[in-house]
Amino acid sequence: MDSNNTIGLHAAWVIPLLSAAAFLIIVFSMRLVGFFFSDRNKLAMLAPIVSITAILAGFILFWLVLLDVLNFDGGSISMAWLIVGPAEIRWGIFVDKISVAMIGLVTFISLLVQVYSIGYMKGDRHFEWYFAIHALFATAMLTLVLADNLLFLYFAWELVGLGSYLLIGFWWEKRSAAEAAKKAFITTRIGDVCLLIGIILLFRETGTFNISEIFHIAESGEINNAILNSSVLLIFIGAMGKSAQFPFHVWLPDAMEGPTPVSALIHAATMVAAGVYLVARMMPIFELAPEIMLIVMIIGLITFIFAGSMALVMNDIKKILAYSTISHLGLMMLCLGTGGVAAAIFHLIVHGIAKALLFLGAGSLMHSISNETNIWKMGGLRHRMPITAVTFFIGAASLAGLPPLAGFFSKDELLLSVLHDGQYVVFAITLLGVFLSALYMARVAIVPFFGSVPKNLAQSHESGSIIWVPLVILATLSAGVGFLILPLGSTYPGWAEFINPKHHFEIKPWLMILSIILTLIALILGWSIYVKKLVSAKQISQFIPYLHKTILNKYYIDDFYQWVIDKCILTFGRLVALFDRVVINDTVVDGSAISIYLSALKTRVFQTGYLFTYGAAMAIGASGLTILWWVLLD
Amino acid sequence: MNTFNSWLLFIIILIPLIGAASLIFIPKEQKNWIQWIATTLGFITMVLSIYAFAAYSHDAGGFQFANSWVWLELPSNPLFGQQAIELNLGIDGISAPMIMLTGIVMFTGILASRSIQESHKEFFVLYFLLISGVFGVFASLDLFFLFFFYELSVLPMYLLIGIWGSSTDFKTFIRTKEYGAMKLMLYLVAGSVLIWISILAIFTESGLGTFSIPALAKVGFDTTFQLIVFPLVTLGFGILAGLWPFHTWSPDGHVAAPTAVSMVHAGVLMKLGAYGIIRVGLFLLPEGAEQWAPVLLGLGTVNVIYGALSALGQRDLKYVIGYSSVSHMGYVLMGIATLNVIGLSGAVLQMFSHGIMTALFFVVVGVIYERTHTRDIEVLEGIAKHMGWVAVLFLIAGLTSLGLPGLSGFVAELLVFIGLFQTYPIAGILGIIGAGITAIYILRLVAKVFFGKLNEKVWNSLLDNKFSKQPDSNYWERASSVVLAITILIVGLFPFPFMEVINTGVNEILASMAGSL
Amino acid sequence: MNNLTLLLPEIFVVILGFSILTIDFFIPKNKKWILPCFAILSLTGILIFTLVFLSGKTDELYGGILRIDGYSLFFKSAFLILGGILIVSSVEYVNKNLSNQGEYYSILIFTVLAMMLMSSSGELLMAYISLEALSFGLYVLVAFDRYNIKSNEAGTKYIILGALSSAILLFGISQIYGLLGTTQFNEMADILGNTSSINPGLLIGFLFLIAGLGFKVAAVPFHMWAPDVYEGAPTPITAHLAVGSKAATFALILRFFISGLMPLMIDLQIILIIMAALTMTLGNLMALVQSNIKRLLAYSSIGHAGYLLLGLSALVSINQSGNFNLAFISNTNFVVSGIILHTIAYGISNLAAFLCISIIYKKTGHENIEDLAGIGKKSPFLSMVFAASVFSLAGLPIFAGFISKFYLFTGASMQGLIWLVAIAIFTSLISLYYYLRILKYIYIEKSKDSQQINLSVISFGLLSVLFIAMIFIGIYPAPLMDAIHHATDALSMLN
Amino acid sequence: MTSLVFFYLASVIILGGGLTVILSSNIIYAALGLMASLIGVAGIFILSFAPFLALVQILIYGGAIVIVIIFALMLTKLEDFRTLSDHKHWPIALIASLVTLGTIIAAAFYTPTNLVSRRGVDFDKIAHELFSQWAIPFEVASLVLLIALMGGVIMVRKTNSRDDK
Amino acid sequence: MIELTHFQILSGFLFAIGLYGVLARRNAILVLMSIELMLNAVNINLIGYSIFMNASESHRALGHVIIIFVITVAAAELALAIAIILRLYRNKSSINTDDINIMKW
Repeated sequence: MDSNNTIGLHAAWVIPLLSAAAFLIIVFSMRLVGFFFSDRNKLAMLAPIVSITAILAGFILFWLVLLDVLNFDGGSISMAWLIVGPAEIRWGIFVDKISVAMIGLVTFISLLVQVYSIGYMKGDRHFEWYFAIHALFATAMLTLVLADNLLFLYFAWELVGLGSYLLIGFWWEKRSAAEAAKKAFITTRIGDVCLLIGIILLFRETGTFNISEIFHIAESGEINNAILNSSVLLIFIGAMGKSAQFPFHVWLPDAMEGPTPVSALIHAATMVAAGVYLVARMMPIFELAPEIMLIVMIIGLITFIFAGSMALVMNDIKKILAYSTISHLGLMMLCLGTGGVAAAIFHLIVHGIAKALLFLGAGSLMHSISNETNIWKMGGLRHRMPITAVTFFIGAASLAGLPPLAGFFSKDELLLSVLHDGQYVVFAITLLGVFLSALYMARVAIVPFFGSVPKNLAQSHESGSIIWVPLVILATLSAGVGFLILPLGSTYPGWAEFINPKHHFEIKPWLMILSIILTLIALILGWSIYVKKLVSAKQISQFIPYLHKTILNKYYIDDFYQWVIDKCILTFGRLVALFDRVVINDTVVDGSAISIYLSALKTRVFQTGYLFTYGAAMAIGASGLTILWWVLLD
Repeated sequence: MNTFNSWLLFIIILIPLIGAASLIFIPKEQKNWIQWIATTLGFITMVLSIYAFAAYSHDAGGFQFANSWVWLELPSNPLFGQQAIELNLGIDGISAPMIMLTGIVMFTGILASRSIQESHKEFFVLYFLLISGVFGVFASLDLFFLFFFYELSVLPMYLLIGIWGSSTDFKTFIRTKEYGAMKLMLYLVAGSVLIWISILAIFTESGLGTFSIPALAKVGFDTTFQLIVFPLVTLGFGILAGLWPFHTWSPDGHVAAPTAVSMVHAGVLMKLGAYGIIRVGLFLLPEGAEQWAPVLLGLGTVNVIYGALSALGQRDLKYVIGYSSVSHMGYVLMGIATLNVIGLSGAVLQMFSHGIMTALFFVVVGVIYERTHTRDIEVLEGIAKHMGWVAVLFLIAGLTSLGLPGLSGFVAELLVFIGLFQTYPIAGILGIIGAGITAIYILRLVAKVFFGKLNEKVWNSLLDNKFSKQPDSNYWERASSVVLAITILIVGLFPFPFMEVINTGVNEILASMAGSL
Repeated sequence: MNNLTLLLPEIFVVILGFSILTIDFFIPKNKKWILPCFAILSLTGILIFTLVFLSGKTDELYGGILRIDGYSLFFKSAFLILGGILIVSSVEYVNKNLSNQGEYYSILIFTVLAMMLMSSSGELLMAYISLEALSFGLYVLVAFDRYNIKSNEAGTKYIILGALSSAILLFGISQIYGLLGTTQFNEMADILGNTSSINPGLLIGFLFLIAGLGFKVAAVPFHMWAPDVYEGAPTPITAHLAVGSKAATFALILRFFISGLMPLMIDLQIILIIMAALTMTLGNLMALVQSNIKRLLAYSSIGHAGYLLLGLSALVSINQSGNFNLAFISNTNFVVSGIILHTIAYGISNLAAFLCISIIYKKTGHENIEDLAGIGKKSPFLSMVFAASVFSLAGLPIFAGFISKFYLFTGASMQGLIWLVAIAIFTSLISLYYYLRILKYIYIEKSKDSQQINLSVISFGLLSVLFIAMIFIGIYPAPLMDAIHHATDALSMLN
Repeated sequence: MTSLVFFYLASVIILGGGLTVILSSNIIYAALGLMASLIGVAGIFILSFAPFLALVQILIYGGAIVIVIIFALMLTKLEDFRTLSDHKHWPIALIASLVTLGTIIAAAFYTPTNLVSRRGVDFDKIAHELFSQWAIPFEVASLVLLIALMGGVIMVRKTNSRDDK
Repeated sequence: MIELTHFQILSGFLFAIGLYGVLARRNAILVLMSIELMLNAVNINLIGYSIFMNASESHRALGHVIIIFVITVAAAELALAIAIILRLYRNKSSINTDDINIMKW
């Protein structure tokens, strides 16, 4: 590729390195500061400054890369990391439109969240450490989107998981946070294991980890179909783990134990989208495995509906948002299952911005009302915290799909993509999901901000500027970014074509109207239930008590997992340990030692101490050996 | 410089011996002297061992720093004339990283041993003997001396564990240190019994009258002979490498041992077993290896899964690590069994990586045990609050153990998996699943022991008064564990220089195998 | 004409024995230390004289009754040194526990003489009578602790069974004499080499002879006296039994087998293999369950006798048939060197161990393993030497026992006895358990009192010498092996 | 032929004496049986043209050893002299001795020998051999006797030294 | 005619009788007496071989010489053994071999 030496390409690999440098600087300075200065707090601000500078520089470089991509169509650059016999593993980056878009999203949201965090995390015991992990996470996430080979991607994939683990467990002194971190890591790990198997399986067939080379080989049909299918499926399972798809979704709601900005960045906007990104990235080989595409679609659909239903009944604001995230990720997967890469990525970006906004807004809420998260204990806060309220509404409306906010466009694209694929049943169910999603968005936006203010929240007030400025920026974007779908001038032919030149921008007016109607019905329904109390939510739930209870208990999936882990795996582990101790060690190992010992005890009775025995042994020995010898010689 | 290079390995083996001998003459009251001498000699040895690795030229390949001295003339024999047992030293791409590993672990072990309570002198004397033996095994190119040094490294184990070790006593489960020491010692010598027999068989069968490994490699033994002797060799060395079902000495022994000994033992001595399988088994008996590889692979797989599951069911911190060693050594065995470049390189790198990682584990757990006098997972909770360093370093070791990219464990396990997939995909899948189970027990442990709310009352009752001012690790222990952690990171992020060397060695082994097949 | 001057070393030893007996009359009771000093100085002198006078001389006296060659020179010097060590290690024990010091030392010196004669005798009657001289000395020495009932019992058992064994041995000699017409080793080899088949009478002869010799080296099934006698005898004498009498008997057996029985070895091999296998298994097995340390070492030394028997059975290679050829005995020298090396290594280690036991016994008055508790703290040096000797006996490097075992087993496996070697190695694994048990008590168990054990200069010196010898042989056996090769060459030259 | 008669006679005496030794329950009878047996062996020596050996046999065994044994018996408990009994394991002893006997006798029959007719050895020759060829063993034998003597003295004598408590 | 076999059989029987005595008798002195029987069996064997042997006179004289040695050693052995047994008797008041088993196993 002649574009190998463009500035943008070099800028691209600098972006993650900046954050990596920031991570190292913070980690070492943490100890150095402690070493040289008795008062650590004076220099505490060093950490956010370093990390924000790095990510800001990254964000600026992003534009350079974008320009480059617009002009030269991207490219790749790599260096050897490991050469073992036939296997050559390289560290390399690959810049194309999808990755550039992701870089933009990641750097941008990271930047805002980090700025926000200065205010939100002020005074925390591990303030510097918080920013260090943020920098680490940014490094990993940026690497993930840039990686040009699967192994490198996996590398970053796992580091992202580490960042998530550390951030969820940031308040590790809380037992629930520790458990949640563990759960997140282990659940995603199951996916990762499959992902790694898939990657190695592909390597075995193609002899390379390089994504474009794999596509090349796969398209030439050199890979055995069964193996291709299974490795694609395994890769998808990896994506499911990271993107919290059913049945791996359980970790994400629990992950809300982390600080709220973390939830905004990692568990809404970026990391959880990695699965979607991975599937989108690998789409060429997914398309070679139509059966798997169907599975992707079905899983996406199930997740979309299930998570939506759970979001509808949760009471914890962060949990609602979490389930909503899962649900939307399901929607993206569903769309990918129909081949709609552009739409999925677009929704990814839109959802990322909006969800970050919502989480940060929720954080702002919680910050001012002493970390209360139950929406039913809030109310009427729109007057106390106007900026937060307005930005929150914008975010929620965007996700609900209210035109002309970004969510409307992206959802429209998604539905269009499903429709294109000719999956009418799926399309119908998706519409149900769209309805659900608008409904719970209405619920989460309405309940805390309308109604009367509870007494204990009387002191609540708007957060400081360092918190609301990011909200405003995000809200603006959330409102405006949808227009990217449209062709804007000659250099930008609209999103779909930008991502994939073969696609063209199109509009189906009836679909737009249909979705608008659905959304409006949902919003009105929400309005009437939660504000006007025309319809009692309780009555609805009593109408379907078992279903309600099931949904409230998260379909018992968490319990089932808990049971599997505690009762099955742990018990199995204990059994193996017991087997090891009792059978292998005590019986076989010690047993053989003891039997030797016992045989010695038995043998020694021959040593009677009587001369008679000794003499007899000698005499019988001498003549016995003689006879034996005689016999042997004949 | 050339003279220096040709004496380098000899010096590396000799310094610990000199240390052991000289420490005998220092009065035992001079604790500082003893510690400083031990530390200095350890440091010099480590530097030399790193130099040996760094100066190993992967372009030239082959056995470098080679030198030999006639040690004992054998009676002249009409069949093969005048022969002698020679002290034949040299390292190739496989032993070079092992030498460095020994150097690093040994030195960090000395740093971590500063807190030994009694009989410093005897401890370091025995420790140095152990070290000298380990270096000797890796540097020997002669079956006799390989065995000599192997036994030398086994020799001090009983006393090291028995005197300075610790017992496990939960009401339902008691393992005394004497038991652990005895079992470890008997097991290791049981391994050496098989090794001894196979060495004698190889020696006799070759009819050359020499123990020199390069000379014996050229012989090309009879297939039947290889089929009989290879399992003996593998079993013998495999016992040391924790081969299932002969692994039970490892958890019990490592739990009972004092920190430095656990480090060296789990970190280096277990590698010695795997190294032996490669050096003697693969190098001398390629056909046998070819035939028996599936069995070794099966056992290695069992090791991985079984070890991980057992670790899941443990209550004692050190037992978890002990079983995790069993599990991780399974990867080494699997890697060896692939008999291809990638898998074998992965196995060698895993040897290095696991050595460093498990040493780090043991340093950290040693600190915890010394401070709180318990290793019971049920009792410890939230100790990260007072032991920040310990928690972070344990986490690093744990993440290495579960194969997090960026840390050395990932590279090694990845290569093993890739190698496995080329020949035995099913085993590869099981291996990766094992890594998944590892994540479960490590994270469970971290969440349980380090995270969560610390109960101050329980903590104060546990904490040894000596450490009430500073419950976290002291500077020596920190230095020791940080050196290990940095090594893990370096290997994890920049494995290239390591792999170049390892590759050279592995290629030569495989080329010689291919040549004789 | 017989050059009787070649017997000067023996004559000097006899004179020394008598002079000690005589001097004993003239020194007062509190000056008895003069005796061992005199004995050691004289023995050293005799040793130097022997080395200078006999080196390089090869001759036979009375047509081969006694052979003066490198082999006998090696063992003569070894036994002179052993005699010195035994006397030194006896000094304190004798002073405290025994009366009749003059007789004690002179008998000890007479046994040294007997051992020297055994190693050089080339004829059965000479061998028998010197064996008896050794045995008689040991009978007396074992029972020397007259008021100790264990010593009495040990003496009684030893002499009765010894007499029985010498009756059996004599019957064997009578058969050999009668059927071969000679008792000279060389002539026997000639006759055996010429006769095609071997007859039952000779079988009895050789086996009864081997039984009698097997009694001395405590080979199964002629071993049963050993534990009891070792336990009951005064500790320095136990060392003598375990080292001196065993080494001397092996020296005799080696010469007998190589210069007399080589043609028969192919047939005899199977019996030796059985005995070796039984001996090493039983000895090491039974040692597992002992609580008396001397008894434990007795069984351990039975096990070691098994290893030496393994060497004997490997004098010719297996799977060969027909007459002598090159392959048949090509490794004999190797094996013989191995046997001698192992005898030496085992002897040194055992001497050190028994010396340690006798010092501990002197302080604590007990000989049970449990009473070793805490010695590691009470006397670091003593326990270090004890540990070293135990490791050496267990065959771990850097001590002498490792290289000697390795050498011996290598030789045996070169002769095709790899399966027997495998048994031997496995039994040495079993042996490790009880050796470690000793270490456990020395170092790990805590003692009730903290009374220090102070070593006398003599013990310290002797312990250091033995310790250094163990390590030196362990890491640089070449000089010793050189000497052994000379001895071995002398033996095979006669062949 | 006469010699054969004498041989059988001697054999009867020898074996009878031997059986008395091992079967008699009275120790004095046993001692006398031993004496008879030893004298019988002297008879065998005479039949073998070895009068010197016969003389030695009678002098040493008959004259010295049996007397020593009887003295020894006198020094020990007299009560159970008449109530000697064997081990309860005597069948094993019987088996052991029968096996040995069987081996020896079978060997005697199966062994081919290269024989000449019976002839003695000159007394002169024995003396010459003993003091020239076998001088050294003879000297060593004297050493054996010396050790036995010293041993006997040490074992039995009473000393005034400190260990006589 | 007297033949070698006669001597051998006589010797064998006496040896076996002596052996039985050594093993079966309980009185230590009787055991010693039985050993004397065994030694005499050896002597009978030796004299038998000596007079029938087809060899030079000096070789045949060797048989006689051995017998002299055997007699000497036997006497000395017996004396020493009795001394030791008497010492045991003084300490233990028994010469019964069944009582001599403080040390066993």
